[in-house]
Amino acid sequence: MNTHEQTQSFRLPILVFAGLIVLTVLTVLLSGLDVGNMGALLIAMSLASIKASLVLYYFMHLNHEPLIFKLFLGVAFLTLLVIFVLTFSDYSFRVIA
Amino acid sequence: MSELAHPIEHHHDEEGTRLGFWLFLYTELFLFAAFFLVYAVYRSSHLEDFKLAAESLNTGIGAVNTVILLTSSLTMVLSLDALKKGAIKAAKVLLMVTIALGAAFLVIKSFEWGAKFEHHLFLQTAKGIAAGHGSPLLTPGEEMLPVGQVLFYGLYFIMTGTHALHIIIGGIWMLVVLFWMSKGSINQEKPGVLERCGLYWHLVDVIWIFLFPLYYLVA
Amino acid sequence: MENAASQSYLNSHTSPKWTTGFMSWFMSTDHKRIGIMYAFAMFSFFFAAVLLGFLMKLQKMYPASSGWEIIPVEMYGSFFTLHAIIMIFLFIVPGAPAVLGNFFLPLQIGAKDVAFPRVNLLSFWLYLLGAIMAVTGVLLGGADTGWTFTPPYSINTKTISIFGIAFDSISWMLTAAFILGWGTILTGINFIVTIHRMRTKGMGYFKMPLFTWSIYATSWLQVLATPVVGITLLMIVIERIVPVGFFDPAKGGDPVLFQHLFWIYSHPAVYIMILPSMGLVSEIIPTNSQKPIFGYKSIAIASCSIAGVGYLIWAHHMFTTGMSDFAAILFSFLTFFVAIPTAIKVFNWTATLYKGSIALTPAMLFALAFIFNFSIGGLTGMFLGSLSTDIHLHDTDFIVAHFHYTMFGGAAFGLIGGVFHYFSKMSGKMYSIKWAKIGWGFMFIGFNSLYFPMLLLGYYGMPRRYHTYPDIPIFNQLQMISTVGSWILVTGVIIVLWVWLHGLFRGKQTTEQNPWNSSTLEWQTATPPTLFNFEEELEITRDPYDYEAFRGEVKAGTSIGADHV
Amino acid sequence: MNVNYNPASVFNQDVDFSFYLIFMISILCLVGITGFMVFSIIKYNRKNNPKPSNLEGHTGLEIVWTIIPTILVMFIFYFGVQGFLKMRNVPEDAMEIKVEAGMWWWKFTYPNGLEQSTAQGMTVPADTPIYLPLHSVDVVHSFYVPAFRVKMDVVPKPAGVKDNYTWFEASQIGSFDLFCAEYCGVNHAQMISKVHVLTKPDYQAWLDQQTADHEKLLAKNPGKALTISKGCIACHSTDGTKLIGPSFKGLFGKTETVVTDGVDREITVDEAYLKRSIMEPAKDIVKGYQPLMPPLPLTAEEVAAIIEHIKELSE
Ligand code: HEA
Ligand code: HEA
Ligand code: HEC
Ligand code: CUA
Ligand SMILES: [Cu+2]
Repeated sequence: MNTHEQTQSFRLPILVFAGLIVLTVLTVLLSGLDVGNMGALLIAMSLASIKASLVLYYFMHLNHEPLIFKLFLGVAFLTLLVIFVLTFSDYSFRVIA
Repeated sequence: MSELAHPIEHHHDEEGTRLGFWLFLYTELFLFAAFFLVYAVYRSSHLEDFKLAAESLNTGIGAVNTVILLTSSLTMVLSLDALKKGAIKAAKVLLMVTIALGAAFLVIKSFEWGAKFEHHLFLQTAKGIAAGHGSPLLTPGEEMLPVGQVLFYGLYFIMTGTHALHIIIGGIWMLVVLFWMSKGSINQEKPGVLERCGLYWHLVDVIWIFLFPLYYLVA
Repeated sequence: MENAASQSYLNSHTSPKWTTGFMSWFMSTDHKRIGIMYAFAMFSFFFAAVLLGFLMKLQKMYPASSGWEIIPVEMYGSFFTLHAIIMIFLFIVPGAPAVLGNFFLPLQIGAKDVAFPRVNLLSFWLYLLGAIMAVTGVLLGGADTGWTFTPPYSINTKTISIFGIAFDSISWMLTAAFILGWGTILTGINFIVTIHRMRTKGMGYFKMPLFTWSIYATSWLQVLATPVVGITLLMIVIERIVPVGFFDPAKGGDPVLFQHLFWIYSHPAVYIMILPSMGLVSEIIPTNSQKPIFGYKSIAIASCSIAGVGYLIWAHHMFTTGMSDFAAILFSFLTFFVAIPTAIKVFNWTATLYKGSIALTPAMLFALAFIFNFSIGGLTGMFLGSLSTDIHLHDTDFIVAHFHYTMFGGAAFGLIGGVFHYFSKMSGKMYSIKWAKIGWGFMFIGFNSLYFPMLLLGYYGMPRRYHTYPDIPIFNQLQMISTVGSWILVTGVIIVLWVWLHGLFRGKQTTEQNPWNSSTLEWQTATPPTLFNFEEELEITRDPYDYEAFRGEVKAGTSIGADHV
Repeated sequence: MNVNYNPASVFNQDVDFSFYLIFMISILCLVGITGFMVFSIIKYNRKNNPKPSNLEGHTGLEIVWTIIPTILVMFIFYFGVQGFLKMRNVPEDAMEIKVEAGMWWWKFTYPNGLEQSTAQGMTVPADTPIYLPLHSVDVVHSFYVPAFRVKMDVVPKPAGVKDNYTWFEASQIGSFDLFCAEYCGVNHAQMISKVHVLTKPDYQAWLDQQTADHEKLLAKNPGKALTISKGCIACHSTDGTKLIGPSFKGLFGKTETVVTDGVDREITVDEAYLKRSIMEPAKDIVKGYQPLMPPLPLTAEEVAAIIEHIKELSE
């Protein structure tokens, strides 16, 4: 491994880390905005998803893994999505009181 | 009869092991997903109570803990990196820092929990509800919490509790890895265990990334 | 001296040095030994549950007014709960993957073992621990919640105290189910990685045998569904201990939410039960017809799409719980889509028979019975998926018949067929074919006369989980037929059990590699297989069910590059 | 006599049509598959046909048996939804009878306030839509009348959440079984009652009669009236037979063993004890019985009246 690669491999995690901190600060700041319930939830969850993707992709080295790892991740997330959406097909349409 | 080394142990398949470990991580993820689903459903039906209850949580503490966990993830990455480059010493120091950060997270968490316990926000309240208004567990004059808030605190304690449990498991695992690194069975050629330990640690981090806004921010 | 690795797996082993006899099995990481251990453990529990089922049927022979009481009314709830917990969590869910999957999956893809042999052993230990907990839980007071653990009943119901200490047997059994879940999850992970990483040279995905395909689909369900139910059951335990109110309406919770979480797992679980058996049938039918399976690719893809669609339809168990009408209609709609890949499979199996050269071996008889019973089971599923009819049939004996047709007439018949198919390969012994066929006859007739009347009973309105029933003539008549059917069935089961035990201990020793002339890879190894399965690297060049090529190889004395032992 | 499954409500037509549609499709598929299997076993038996073909599939055929089932199931789906929507949409002019369920009793409250329970069953006029809000006081039960093709779970709800409901319109005169269809504990199978369908005039006469009787009884013997309307008699007999709870006959003045907080103690049944047993049933559990009695909403006067009645029965 040459020295160039070595510095690279230190720089990237630190950059990603900086990004994560910035996003955390952003999450806290934006939570003060008055955008209604769904808006706040949407902002918070999108920021969290970006952060999670950063961790998955760089810290957990998905960027170096073969395609199959990404496919598995896709299957898992799709399933999660299905569980949430279908459960809410009940709860969003309940007649309350 | 004769005893034989297992053929699989001869040609170890590092990538396959990692693949399997990722699958294991998904099961952890789904474990939490069930909690998140319960959270989502009750939040949607008790929005006001959830917001009120969330306000009682200290955003500052949550944010500090988030930063601590993110930092520990970074040191974990760097530790693995160091190990792969043969810098065992650096790897060990970085791993120790990671463990220390995990411990710090738990200490802060326990203070937060302690404060909530004192305010009768968890079991006491729930027990009060179970036993009716005259419950001896409630201090005189204490008001009953609305059910939405009870649900919020119940979920808060169980979810952060499960998360803390994962931190503890991760911490113990890191200590074991540290020990093996000293003994030399985890080294530049065989970084697999540290790598998987790191994956686990990052997953715990990912889960916290979602817990944080859901409990501390969306108020 | 002969190399230890080329001896039968029954003689040489991979366990630690000091182990002999029982311990050399209990500590073994050999996938074949683990498979056999699962088989013994599972059947011990299974026969206990059969007895419970038999007694429940006996109980229902006469209506309440007759005073007939075989099972005391306080115990009936524990009976069907234990019956179902054993049958589902200890028998049919881990069943096919853990026994035959463990044994034959590596053989079918030409691997030396599964990817993580030690994790495999851990799965078995977890299974045993969970199983022992589940069974002791009953001796320590039992649970009468049904296997569906519906709250708030499961949260509020009291349990007995032993020696003055209140023993919460319900939490105990829920924890058992949680532990069993982890055993299953680890097996699933193991198989997925094995299939992805350890196929022998030349074995592309579409050269894998269909049993392997179905185990693959099953494993995904195990990995992605089981954790959800695990944590859900733990939530009930938590709620029994500290009153947090996840699912208890008195504390603000919604009991229906529990049902969502429970069925998110438990519906996919029914495909965990059936897919491996479908895989076995896909092996048995081409073998005994000596021709390629009809539409190999669509069967393989159907396995995966059943698993996929199976994930989208859980709330069809909840049409009467008062969930939103929108959800009810949506889930009903999605439910029907699982029928289509299943239909493809059923039609393809039947079409495989066309112009075959059919031998009615015991395995083949069970496979054909599988198709018949499972079709009834699946078609009755259509009545349940359809909204208006489900409202009437929900929680009646119709459901009970539906799932016995699928789980027992389908999954268990397929499994029994599989055991007959692979018996000699696993044990090196041959059983009595004649008695196996007689056993099959009793089972097939007994099964149908036991459960068909229950379909009618359900249609006439007989609710399930009833200890007894009011004096309605049609109920009594049908229950009577059904009970008598259970006697015929049990006779059949006893014969089959006898055939197996007799085969195992008194059966003719055999080293015949391929008694049924099957074209797939697991038959190209010694009988019983050697420790590391295959002596040399294999290379696969043809499709798994290409019988013409296979016959050529047999003539030429080579088969699939595997050396003859 | 009306057997419990004879068609007797306006839902039967839709449900039974769906049922027969699916039944016909199923029979067709099953006969086809089985027939083909039997045919092949005979025709292509190894003796008759030692040389198998190497047929690997036929795309056209496979497409056919993908598309045909798809079409068939969509029909099944469609008719299922039709029947379902009818069950979910209550007619505007429906008469409301409140249904309450507990372990293991039913209680029916009529529009005029008359209350009746398991033993009397529910009485309704024919050809009139009946709207049934379903309230549970403890666990999940299920309201099931097979003859009407009606079923809906009676789910306990958190405070403030709407209860489940269902409705039906009986089209036949007679008595029909009402079952609890969701497992709810030991006596789940005894949670059985009846739905009596009368003609409209008969119903009116019945209702007037019952209300008058109840009022008369209430005036003459309020305790007895209450044990009937509040559902006590579902679990307590007045003739000495042991049901879910101990009989009221000879209860007053009796000496018996009760378990309080896990400790056995001898007591003599007096007024104070009875009051406690009724208001806080979980406190003292009579030895030999399960702690199953629910706390029932009774006023102090009502309790006093019931105690009077229990005394009477012990004379
Ligand atoms: C091995 C287990 C197994 C399998 C494979 C299935 C398969 C199916 N099941 Fe079943 N089911 C259970 C086990 C299983 N089930 C259990 C245990 C319960 C009860 C749990 C409890 O409450 O305790 C249950 C309950 C259950 C319900 C809930 C009923 C209720 O409680 O109200 C429903 C409702 O939709 C349902 C539907 C189906 C459907 C649509 C299929 C489909 O997958 C079937 C597909 C198959 C076919 C359709 C037949 C083959 C195809 C043809 C012959 C081609 C022609 C077909 C057509 C043209 C339609 N099942
Ligand atoms: C795999 C699942 C399975 C199997 C095989 C059985 C087998 C039997 N079942 Fe059970 N049953 C359930 C799963 C199963 N059951 C479930 C999930 C419930 C629901 C409980 C609830 O409501 O919560 C239930 C409920 C149930 C009830 C309803 C209780 C009620 O609602 O009141 C009854 C009533 O008679 C009954 C009877 C029987 C009988 C007589 C048998 C048998 O005794 C018949 C004899 C058995 C055999 C003949 C088996 C032969 C099989 C082999 C030998 C296997 C070989 C395997 C390998 C080679 C690996 N069962
Ligand atoms: C679900 C069944 C159920 C209903 C309904 C019910 N009870 Fe009970 N009752 C019980 C059981 C079981 C016991 C015995 C256990 C106990 O003491 O709690 C009992 C005990 C009692 C006792 C004490 C008897 C003794 O021998 O000491 C009294 C008095 C009583 N019930 C009155 C009533 C009255 C009045 C009502 C109606 C307003 C009523 N019960 C409704 C089940 C019921
Ligand atoms: Cu009430 Cu069953
Ligand atoms: Cu299902």
